[in-house]
Amino acid sequence: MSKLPIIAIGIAVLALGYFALVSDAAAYGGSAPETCANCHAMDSQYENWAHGGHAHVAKCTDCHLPHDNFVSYYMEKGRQGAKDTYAFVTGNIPVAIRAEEKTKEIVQENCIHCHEDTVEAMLAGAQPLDRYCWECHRSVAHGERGATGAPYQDSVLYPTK
Amino acid sequence: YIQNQPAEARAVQPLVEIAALEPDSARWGINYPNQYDTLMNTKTNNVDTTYAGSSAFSWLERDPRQVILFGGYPFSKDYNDDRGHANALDDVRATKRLNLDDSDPKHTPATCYSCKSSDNPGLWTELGMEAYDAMSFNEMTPEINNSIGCSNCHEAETMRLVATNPALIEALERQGKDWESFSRQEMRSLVCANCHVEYYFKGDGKYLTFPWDNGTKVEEIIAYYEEAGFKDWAYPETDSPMLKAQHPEYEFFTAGSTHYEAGVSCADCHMPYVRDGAAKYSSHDVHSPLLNPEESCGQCHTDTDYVVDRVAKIQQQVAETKITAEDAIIDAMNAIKAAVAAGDADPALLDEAKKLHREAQFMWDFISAENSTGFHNPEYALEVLSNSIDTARRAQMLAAQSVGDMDLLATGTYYAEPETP
Amino acid sequence: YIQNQPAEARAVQPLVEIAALEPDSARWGINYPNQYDTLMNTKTNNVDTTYAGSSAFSWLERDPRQVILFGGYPFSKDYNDDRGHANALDDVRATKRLNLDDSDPKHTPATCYSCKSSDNPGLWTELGMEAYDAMSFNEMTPEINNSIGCSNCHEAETMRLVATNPALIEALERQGKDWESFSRQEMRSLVCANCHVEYYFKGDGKYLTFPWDNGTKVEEIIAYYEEAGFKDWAYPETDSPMLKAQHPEYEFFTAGSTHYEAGVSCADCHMPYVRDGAAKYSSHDVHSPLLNPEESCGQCHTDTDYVVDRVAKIQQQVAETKITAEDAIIDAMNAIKAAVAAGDADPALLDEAKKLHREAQFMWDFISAENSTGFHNPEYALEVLSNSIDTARRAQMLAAQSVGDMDLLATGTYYAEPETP
Ligand code: HEC
Ligand code: HEC
Ligand code: HEC
Ligand code: HEC
Ligand code: HEC
Ligand code: HEC
Ligand code: HEC
Ligand code: HEC
Ligand code: HEC
Ligand code: HEC
Ligand code: HEC
Ligand code: HEC
Ligand code: HEC
Ligand code: HEC
Ligand SMILES: [Ca+2]
Ligand SMILES: [Ca+2]
Repeated sequence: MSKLPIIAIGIAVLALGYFALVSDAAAYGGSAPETCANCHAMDSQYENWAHGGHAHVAKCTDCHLPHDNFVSYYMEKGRQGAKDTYAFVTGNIPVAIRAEEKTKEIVQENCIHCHEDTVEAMLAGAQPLDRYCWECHRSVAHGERGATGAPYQDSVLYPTK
Repeated sequence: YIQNQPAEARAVQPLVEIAALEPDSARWGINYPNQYDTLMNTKTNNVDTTYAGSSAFSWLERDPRQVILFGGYPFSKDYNDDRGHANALDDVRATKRLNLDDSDPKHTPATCYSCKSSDNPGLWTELGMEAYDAMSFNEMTPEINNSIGCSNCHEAETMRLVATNPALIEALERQGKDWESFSRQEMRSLVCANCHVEYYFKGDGKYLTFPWDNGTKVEEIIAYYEEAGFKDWAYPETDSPMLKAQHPEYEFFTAGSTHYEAGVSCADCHMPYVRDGAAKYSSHDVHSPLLNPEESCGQCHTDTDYVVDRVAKIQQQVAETKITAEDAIIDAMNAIKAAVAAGDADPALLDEAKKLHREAQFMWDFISAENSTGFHNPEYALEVLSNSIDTARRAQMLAAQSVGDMDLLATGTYYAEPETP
Repeated sequence: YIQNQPAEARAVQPLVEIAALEPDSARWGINYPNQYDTLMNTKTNNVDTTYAGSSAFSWLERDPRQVILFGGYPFSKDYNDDRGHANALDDVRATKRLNLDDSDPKHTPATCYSCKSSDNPGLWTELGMEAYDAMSFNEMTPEINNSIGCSNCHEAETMRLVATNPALIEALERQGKDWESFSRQEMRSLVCANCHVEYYFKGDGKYLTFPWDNGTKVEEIIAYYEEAGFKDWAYPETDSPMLKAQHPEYEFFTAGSTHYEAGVSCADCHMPYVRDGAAKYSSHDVHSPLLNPEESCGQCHTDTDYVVDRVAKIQQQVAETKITAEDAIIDAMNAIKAAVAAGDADPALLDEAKKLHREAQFMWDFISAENSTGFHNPEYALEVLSNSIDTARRAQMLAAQSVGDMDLLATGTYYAEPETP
């Protein structure tokens, strides 16, 4: 009874170590956007971000991870990383990847964090702001039509005339 | 990661305290100069777009069919395009639709001021809307000194958006709705519904009423008027019980339009954020978004040329279909006139023809009086116009049947298509 | 896996060489198994949507008005919804619209195979389309062994998209257009125009022709047929020179629709990219996007529930307006029948009535035979239906005038509204 958790932890540590070794895990602790793009599942988000207005000012982690303190940053990074990795390894990749509610809330916090000056009048309303910034700013994050499932060259609409 | 500044440093400090229901926008403007200045711009705006814009051009000149369609009603005398909010008071006082002879039982009531002035919220609180509406326009004139302003949309203490028109509050109540429970995004359209809605004057007290008890779709409003036995006027020579539709922007936009279903509000397009230095605020210079599509549509649609072209295309389709409906209604009206003149019409058939004329014209007018030439809800505009056309033609056929006269089936093209600048 | 793979490893190496115009898709499938497998799925698809989907349900049962509207024409006997591409050959052979009696001058020509088989590009090159179309359906049958396949859309050597149907190439040429100059995105719609277009059989040689010389809008096509003096059939009892519209998806979609103007192609919605492990490829399982909106619409719209709801709303508006038009056309048709039966009609008025009946019905059919129930171009659908309604009512009135009989002005509601599953 008392040894079971220790064995389990031991196995987990070993498995993780091996996993870390084969997967170049150190990179996943950092914040380089290229790391996210390692997963072809993230290709289109990466490409659309790279062509978007924020590429030179905000990395994936600037928007997608909380920045209120060190602990919540890494807690969330771990949670998301585990979720993404699990989905990827099991091949359980949804047809169209969509941000969860939680993800959206984190991102919204980050938009406001950087743009607080600009949006103070919006936030000062007597009623709470009940919409996401990108309901209007549809192109800021991931290209012309927001995030898309298509490869970049096919998601930017070709001129017809 | 770019560091931001502490929020406290930037919070806006009100300079003066604004009394509840303060009618003078200039006082509010001390605290909120950007909003005030942009509201004042609506005074001098004068640029036109293809189908609308800010000058007071005459609809009766542009499309003389409307003189026929509104025959016998003040709208056949004077009917102009709307201008910016700061002109509302001047324009209501100047229109030839007013009847300022208080000895005439049909004189214009004070109710006509309801949507034109920031004095109203105070007056309604003081007098109650019943007493307000029982007065004549003339009697009310001295009380009204300001055009539309802050108090029509905002609560002074909190600056939140509020329903200020009792007719709106009551219409919502009758539908079992409480505007206080509306979200902020919903309020960004609901404040416009204080005024940009279909209304009528109920009973002898000319009590301002929105005909929404059955719902806000066109057929639900027609059913409401039918049950209430209401008519705006009787068409001369035929005595058809006519209805006039007036600026049903809110009803039309919320009838399942693309943008409404996507969560877009009136303010998103007509009061886009603009910048003053770093901070952005809502432009209170409300006018056609086609005059500033980059600001208005641009944040949601990066290709503004594309969306502006779409508006042009949709408006052209709606404008042309409107003319098809107008010709059909005039045909019907002529047939009914001839049937009445004949003197020996079958009364059941003739009454049915008049009823269909009333309905066909209200359906057309719902789209015509709505100020976006269909853009606020393109599919609905065209669906309603199709029904209007079919109904008008059926009215014409019934009129012919009522007297057995084939000549009543004549069809015409009245005037050339309106020219657009 | 997690480690990124070198890009070269993803490039496809052709395994076999494919002969030019190879009719057998299975051979192409050796090189491109994903595309082949998904094309084969179209064989067994059977799920329906509210207004369409992949089963061959009968339109005549769903909306019996169409039995009346197509009276005297094979479409009144057998008219089903379309199925997936792999069934094209089975379905054309099974339809009761065929007349396989080669001794009858009205027997079905080989032309009916034109859009059903990947054998055609080879046969057209070999025989020429004139000789092909001069044969009877029966005579051609032994030559045709494959349903729609790779050679209908691709050039084997380069895999690029190509116009394969000579009728398309010639119609574009007459408009002064050369498909070879089209961009890739344009080709992603143009390949569908090999088949999803309005067509007719020109002259005794039954030469497959697209009526696009005046343009591809509905009124331009009507004008073309008028100039050509063409009719598909004569309506029984009235002898009206009728036209049948057939799947004008390409014309309708490109008539200034929101999506077309935004640069969206047929393949964007009907052949979305799907994932197979690391590879993304175009799904060749072409069917209603409402069966896989996440894949199809989700490429561009993040809120798929919203867009699917919009489709439902638009289709309902169009379906209801279609019924209004159908009732009006049947009223007109009944009036014309009665006028003809009377025997003493004014010929000029009666002919004009027939002409308007022809036009009203073609306008309605253009929207009805188009397979998206209006979604491909909602405003245009409703604009055309409005005109159809007005035209049908004017036809009815003229018919009544031609014999001076008021009874011909009767209006009816034929059958209940069609039920949708
Ligand atoms: C400027 C802020 C910002 C940056 C930088 C950013 N994102 Fe996003 N991301 C967003 C927003 C906003 C959404 C939500 C979009 C929506 O809900 O429509 C989102 C959504 C997503 C989604 C879900 C797809 C979807 O449409 O909901 C993924 C996956 C994603 N981002 C990955 C990335 C990756 C990988 C990077 C770096 C290459 C990145 N993001 C950089 C703001 C950002
Ligand atoms: C191991 C491969 C892999 C890596 C590396 C990866 N992702 Fe993902 N990601 C996925 C998969 C698979 C999904 C789909 C999971 C789902 O939605 O259920 C996903 C989903 C997402 C989502 C949408 C779901 C949600 O949680 O809201 C976001 C946002 C996202 N990833 C951001 C990122 C960012 C930012 C990075 C880099 C820091 C990153 N991803 C790195 C594979 C990966
Ligand atoms: C890491 C800080 C940071 C975050 C997080 C961030 N931004 Fe920005 N954003 C900037 C900076 C810096 C600029 C100015 C860029 C420039 O001038 O090129 C900018 C520019 C913009 C602009 C104007 C340029 C454009 O692309 O239209 C908008 C709008 C905007 N941001 C909205 C957003 C929204 C919405 C979010 C959240 C989804 C967000 N930002 C998240 C730092 C950030
Ligand atoms: C998606 C953007 C959008 C929304 C939302 C919207 N409008 Fe409009 N509105 C327009 C456009 C575009 C026009 C056409 C202007 C023209 O023809 O010049 C217009 C025209 C108008 C006009 C006539 C303007 C003139 O120049 O005379 C009025 C009044 C109006 N809208 C009020 C409203 C109200 C009230 C609401 C909400 C119930 C609303 N609008 C919602 C875009 C919008
Ligand atoms: C207190 C009543 C009232 C309220 C509230 C109101 N309006 Fe108006 N609006 C009017 C009147 C009256 C006019 C016409 C004034 C004139 O022609 O002199 C008008 C005119 C307009 C015009 C035409 C301007 C032009 O230049 O042609 C637009 C656009 C408009 N309103 C949009 C809105 C929107 C959007 C809202 C809500 C954010 C709103 N209105 C709220 C009463 C109101
Ligand atoms: C429920 C609110 C409401 C009431 C009540 C109302 N109006 Fe208006 N009025 C508006 C709005 C909104 C507009 C701008 C939209 C338009 O012109 O269609 C307007 C525009 C006008 C205009 C300028 C455009 C034109 O038609 O020439 C005049 C003049 C006018 N109203 C007069 C009157 C008169 C007279 C009455 C009383 C019979 C009246 N109004 C009652 C809301 C109202
Ligand atoms: C026609 C209706 C209307 C009138 C009149 C009006 N406002 Fe507003 N106002 C709005 C709307 C809608 C918003 C957006 C509120 C939101 O997003 O919650 C707004 C927002 C504001 C805000 C919040 C900051 C911003 O710019 O978004 C201030 C402050 C404000 N108005 C002040 C005023 C003042 C001062 C006046 C008179 C000079 C005035 N308003 C007149 C409709 C109106
Ligand atoms: C109702 C639509 C709407 C919403 C919601 C919205 N914005 Fe904006 N925003 C705008 C418009 C319109 C502008 C353009 C102002 C200008 O440039 O004149 C703008 C401007 C900005 C800018 C300045 C861009 C520049 O060119 O410098 C930033 C930054 C920004 N918004 C951030 C945000 C953030 C963060 C949020 C969420 C808290 C947000 N916005 C929500 C409509 C919106
Ligand atoms: C707050 C965001 C927002 C604003 C502001 C906005 N739109 Fe839209 N618009 C949308 C959304 C969401 C859709 C639905 C399609 C989609 O999901 O992309 C849409 C759809 C459209 C369409 C396609 C619908 C059709 O019937 O063809 C047109 C055209 C359009 N918008 C024009 C405009 C114009 C013109 C303006 C400015 C007057 C405007 N929009 C302002 C968000 C917005
Ligand atoms: C913007 C997306 C979109 C585009 C672009 C598009 N379609 Fe469609 N198509 C649809 C939708 C949605 C339906 C309705 C399906 C339903 O009712 O189940 C449909 C229906 C159809 C159908 C009937 C499907 C069935 O289930 O029977 C055919 C055939 C078709 N489209 C062909 C085309 C052709 C050919 C083109 C190009 C000329 C085209 N489509 C362009 C979305 C699209
Ligand atoms: C070679 C002729 C041909 C070409 C090329 C062609 N189609 Fe078809 N298509 C047909 C025929 C024939 C049918 C009906 C088959 C049947 O009912 O058996 C059909 C059926 C369909 C259906 C209905 C499927 C269902 O399950 O109901 C859709 C959707 C469709 N086509 C879309 C397209 C699109 C999109 C393209 C271009 C990318 C295209 N087609 C190219 C001939 C063609
Ligand atoms: C220009 C190309 C073309 C020609 C020529 C053509 N078809 Fe089709 N056919 C199609 C397309 C595309 C569809 C799928 C769309 C639809 O059913 O509306 C189809 C569908 C069909 C279907 C299945 C649906 C139904 O209507 O029951 C049958 C059967 C059919 N065609 C028979 C024929 C016959 C018989 C002829 C000759 C009179 C013919 N086709 C000529 C393109 C063509
Ligand atoms: C109905 C028309 C049609 C038919 C039939 C068809 N294709 Fe395609 N195919 C397309 C279109 C459209 C594309 C997208 C081309 C582009 O984006 O440039 C495509 C793309 C492809 C591609 C490029 C990679 C990709 O998936 O986007 C390959 C390989 C391919 N098809 C193979 C085949 C094979 C093999 C067959 C027969 C089994 C076939 N096609 C039948 C229309 C068709
Ligand atoms: C390749 C990109 C793309 C694809 C795929 C796509 N759309 Fe769109 N859609 C657009 C664009 C661009 C607009 C124009 C409005 C805008 O700019 O947001 C639009 C507008 C719309 C609108 C508003 C127009 C209206 O008439 O109300 C609806 C609804 C819509 N799309 C539904 C769909 C559906 C359903 C599908 C899938 C069957 C689909 N779309 C596939 C790009 C696309
Ligand atoms: Ca105006
Ligand atoms: Ca089908």
